[in-house]
Amino acid sequence: MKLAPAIASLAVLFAAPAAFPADPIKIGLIAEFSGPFAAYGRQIGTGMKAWLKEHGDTVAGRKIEIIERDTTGPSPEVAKRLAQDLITTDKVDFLAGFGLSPNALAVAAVATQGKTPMVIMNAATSIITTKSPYIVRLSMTLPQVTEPMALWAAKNKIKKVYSIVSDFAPGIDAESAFQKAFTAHGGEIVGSVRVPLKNPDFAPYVQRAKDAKPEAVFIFIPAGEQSVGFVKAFAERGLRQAGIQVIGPGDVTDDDVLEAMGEPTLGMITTHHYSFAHDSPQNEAFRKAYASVSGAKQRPNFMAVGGYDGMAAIAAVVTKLGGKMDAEKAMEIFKTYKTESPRGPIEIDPQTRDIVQSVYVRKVEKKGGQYLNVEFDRFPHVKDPVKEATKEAAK
Amino acid sequence: MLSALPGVLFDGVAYGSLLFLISIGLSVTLGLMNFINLAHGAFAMVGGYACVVATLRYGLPFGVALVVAFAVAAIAGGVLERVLYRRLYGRSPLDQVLFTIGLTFMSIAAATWVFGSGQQPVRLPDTLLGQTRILGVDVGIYRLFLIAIVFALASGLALLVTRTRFGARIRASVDDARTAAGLGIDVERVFSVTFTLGSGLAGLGGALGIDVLGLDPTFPLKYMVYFLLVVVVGGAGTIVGTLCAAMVLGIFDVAGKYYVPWAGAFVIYALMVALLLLFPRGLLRRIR
Amino acid sequence: MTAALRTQGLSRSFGALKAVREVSFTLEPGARHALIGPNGAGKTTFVNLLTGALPPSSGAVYLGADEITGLAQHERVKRGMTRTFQITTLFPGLTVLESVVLAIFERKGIAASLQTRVANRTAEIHEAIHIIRELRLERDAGSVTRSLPYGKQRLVEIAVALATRPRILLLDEPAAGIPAAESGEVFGVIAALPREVSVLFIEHDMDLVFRFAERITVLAQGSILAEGTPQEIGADPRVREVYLGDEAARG
Amino acid sequence: MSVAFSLPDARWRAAEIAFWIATGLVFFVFPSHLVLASQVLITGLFAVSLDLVLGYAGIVSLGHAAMFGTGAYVAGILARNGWGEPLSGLFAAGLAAAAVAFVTSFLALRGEDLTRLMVTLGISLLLYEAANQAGVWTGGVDGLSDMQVRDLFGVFPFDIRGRTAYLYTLAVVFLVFCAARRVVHSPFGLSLRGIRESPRRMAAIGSPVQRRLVVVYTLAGAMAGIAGALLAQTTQFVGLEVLGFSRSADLLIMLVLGGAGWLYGGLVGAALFLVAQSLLSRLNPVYWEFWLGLLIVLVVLLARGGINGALTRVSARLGLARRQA
Repeated sequence: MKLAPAIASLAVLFAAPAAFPADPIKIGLIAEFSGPFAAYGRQIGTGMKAWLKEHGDTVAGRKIEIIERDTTGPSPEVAKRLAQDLITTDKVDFLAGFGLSPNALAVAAVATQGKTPMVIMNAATSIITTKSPYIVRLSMTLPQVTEPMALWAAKNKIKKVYSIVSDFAPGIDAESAFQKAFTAHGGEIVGSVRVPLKNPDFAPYVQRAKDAKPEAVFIFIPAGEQSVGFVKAFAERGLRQAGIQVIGPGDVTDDDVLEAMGEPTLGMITTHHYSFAHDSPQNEAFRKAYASVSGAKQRPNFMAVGGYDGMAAIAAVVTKLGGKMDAEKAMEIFKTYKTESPRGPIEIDPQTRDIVQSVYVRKVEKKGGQYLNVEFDRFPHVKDPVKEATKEAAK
Repeated sequence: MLSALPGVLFDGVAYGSLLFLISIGLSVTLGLMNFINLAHGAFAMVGGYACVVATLRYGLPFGVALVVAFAVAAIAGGVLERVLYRRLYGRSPLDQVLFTIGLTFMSIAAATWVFGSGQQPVRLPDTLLGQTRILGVDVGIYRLFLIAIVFALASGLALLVTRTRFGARIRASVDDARTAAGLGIDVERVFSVTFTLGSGLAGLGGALGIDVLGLDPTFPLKYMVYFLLVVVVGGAGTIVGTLCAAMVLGIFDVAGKYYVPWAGAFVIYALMVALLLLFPRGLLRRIR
Repeated sequence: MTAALRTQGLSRSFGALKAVREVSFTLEPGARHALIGPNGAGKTTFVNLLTGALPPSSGAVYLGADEITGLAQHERVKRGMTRTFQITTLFPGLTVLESVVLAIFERKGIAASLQTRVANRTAEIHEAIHIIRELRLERDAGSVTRSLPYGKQRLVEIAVALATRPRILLLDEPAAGIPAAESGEVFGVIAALPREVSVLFIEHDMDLVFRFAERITVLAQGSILAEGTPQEIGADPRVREVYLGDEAARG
Repeated sequence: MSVAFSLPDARWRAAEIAFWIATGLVFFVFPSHLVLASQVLITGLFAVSLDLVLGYAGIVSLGHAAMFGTGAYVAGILARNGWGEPLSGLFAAGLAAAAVAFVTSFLALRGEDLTRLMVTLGISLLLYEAANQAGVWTGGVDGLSDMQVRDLFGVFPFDIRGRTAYLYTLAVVFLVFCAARRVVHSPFGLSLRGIRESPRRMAAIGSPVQRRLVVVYTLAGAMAGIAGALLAQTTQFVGLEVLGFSRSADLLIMLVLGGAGWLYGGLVGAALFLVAQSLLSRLNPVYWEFWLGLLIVLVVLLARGGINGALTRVSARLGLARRQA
């Protein structure tokens, strides 16, 4: 059973170490293709392919080859093993993907050891980019999209907020990012609760929130059955009828799940960096390319755009390098990367290698039979507030 | 806080009903047939998808879709029993576990292939949406509906097992297959029918549960712990025991989440361990 | 001389059912004592009370001069009381030799040892082989117990019991399920045991009881109906009525 | 002594020696798959520890990850807080896991099979939640990174190809395996098999059954902890999943796949499961679970008594070891 890879690896040993121009640029895509987070891998992978579909798969004379590897879910040891194999055996030029933070964090050290640029296409924990000088993030950080929510709420006369977050590290990040900014601008948190990660019934928590009589409920929970459960409970408990607004980062109205949740999501206000409904020629082209690659009626969401933009950034780097790979130079180019993405203008902060982008305020509306996150306000040029705070403290 | 108690109790009973619905099929196959069917969740998922397809693609009413869900899961169960499960009745429990886990893996990949990895939309009829006021307590109509179904189902099943000739045949076949066969009972058929019934119930539970639990291909693994928890705490094979366990776990879980939210995640597991230590053979031992 | 084993007013109820009531019983050293009685007389419950498998509702058990009522089962075995079961209770997946060696290890208190290896314990292995030879099981020593015919399994049962080197041996229907021809053989082995071992056995087959027992206790409805030598019991009209009459009617 | 009187002796058989030489040869033959090979060995050791509990003593457990995760976190937390020496880290992890096993054994060993299954599962899920809550120590869901594992013996750094990690893992796994082998061949091991076959009879020949079970559960816990620590040190990362349900469930699958009650079953099962998973997910990253499921189903259906049966027949021919069902 092990013979084939053994022969392959022997072949690799005898192959010339440096790349001929005709050799492909290899990107090792490490993402969640099976298990409960399978949607992550699918979105990211399809997003990358959408870019290739739109722009062709040859960059600076070299073909782009994506090698897909499945982490099987949140499984750091598998992610790390895949990264090691991709670097030592497949000799990839880039690592990419990473839907979940632990998988990205476990691989960080490998990127450093193997001197391989690592492009984060979703994982949103702030600290990730600090773990290796070879990491660049093209997605977002959770505080980055959460803080604007607090600013918007404070500005729009929402005074009393009840906070519901999932009881895990990202949830706690979102909770503290929101509370800090919201109270700093005169808002009041009338109550907060952390919900277990595996929680089939939201009714008691939503009831608690309702009993506290806030003007709005701030919510952060991972997209998927958790947000489905929350939205059902929200509708059933009649919070909308009681005049309670739902606000939060865009995960709860994730474009991928929005249709499945349907009517009860109408009117929810969220802040996020990408909406399927974003109105721009770039997004139009992206949606078209995505549809032609995926074939299904599944919508691209923020992870897909992360994959797309990550691929675009890699292509831009390869082009500037003239097809001759060099990790150090590649990182320097990444740091000055700036473009107009389907989500709007984005650039990389050269100091932190993290993304700087517009964060939009959106409201769920029904248009042409579709539920959409319609953008109506925006915060331009938002950096990761956690790293900004660290920089401030260092001064 | 105390004023919320009636509402919390109602939610607890409703959540317990949900737990009962998704577990009862397993209780039937595990308790009555002594077969460890970890692929139970796969049958529930089949029911869930059948319901979604029936309502959204064919526009059938929800009530009809529930019947379809039961039927499709039952047929799937019946066929698999014929072709595969039957060969494993005499095997060790570990073989049964391994086999049914293998089936679960296959069902997850197959569901991903057919339906994609995303969440499926569920549309309840308008009459089941929203809340109504009963005795001064706001209660969800769908929850009320679930509770009603559960009590109908539980009493129906209890009667079937304890009062009917078919029930007597099941019990005889389980206790001693050889003697039962000697008495002229077609044991093979009894097991087939029981397994089909258990699968159908799983499908029904899946269809009724997806409104709260959501539906995606990992459903069978994601909720496996919950099925097992309810069935084992209740004592395998007692309909009433499963009902009691579901209610106790449901009420305590909801009350815990409402009154001591910081301990939310611990309540149900700690309760399970405590109940199992107090009642190692389940809340109610098997009905004889 | 103190009794090998004695009970004082021993009782046990299961709910409303009084399975054993107020039994005061004495097993003399070196006895070959039979416990008989109709079905449901409480014989097996009584043995379970003796071994500590069940706690009594009231009353006391004495081993020699010591009260052992509250002692755990394995403690009683350490003090020299071993039993066999009515339904064969063996180690189906172990070989005969392993089963006997295991019992010897337990007796010698080295069964918890991680220091040595089983295969190196020649003294214990030799002792086990000795016991196995005594029971004429030497040809089956390497066989997995599960694969043996039922009669042989009953002998293994006794071999395992003997390996604990009991001073008191409690045998619950040692010949149950064995063809009549072989059951005599089983009892022959029991009778040939050294006199240091006091034997109490439950048995249904009256031929065997009267052939091998030197003393008989009759249990009926949980209490002692009669006790005496085989001749006395055979002549007792009450015994005939409740038990032998029953037997005669059946025969 | 005649053949009939032979007992399973503890001498190393040729096939066993060949097995371990083969694991050593992996280093030279598959130099690019050493990370996978290390993880197979670690998982294999974890499965061997479950085998002591399940295969030998007959205690089913769906919560063995509790000890594995404890070991992983202890090694991880030590290495993050400046105690990066790997060997002492392993030792500490083994001790901590043994302590957890000892304490929880009083809950886990009561009741019947299904009860035990759920109680052990409940304990591991409670620990999982506790680790999630204790984010300051464990990093919660984001995992524990920043482990500073020092060079082995102060000389060999853990390299990206996993060479040091493999040899280190192989050595530790081999030594712990030898210890497990010793347990199995000791009078204690025989008494465990007695308990598996009939706890009632064991009590009747004077064995303190419960105490024996506590001992083996604790021993196995220490082994699981060492396996967890190995994973933490070679990955230099600890995720919350070390305590997860699927960690325990997959382990049970591997052990049953490889054959319980036979020590090598854990190693063989882990190798089969993980290599199949790795190959299949390479071929088809999205739907590989189907083929893995099919493999498992076929093994149960075709090899009478699971692959256990097949392995027993093969191993009997090879004289690798003897196994009773």
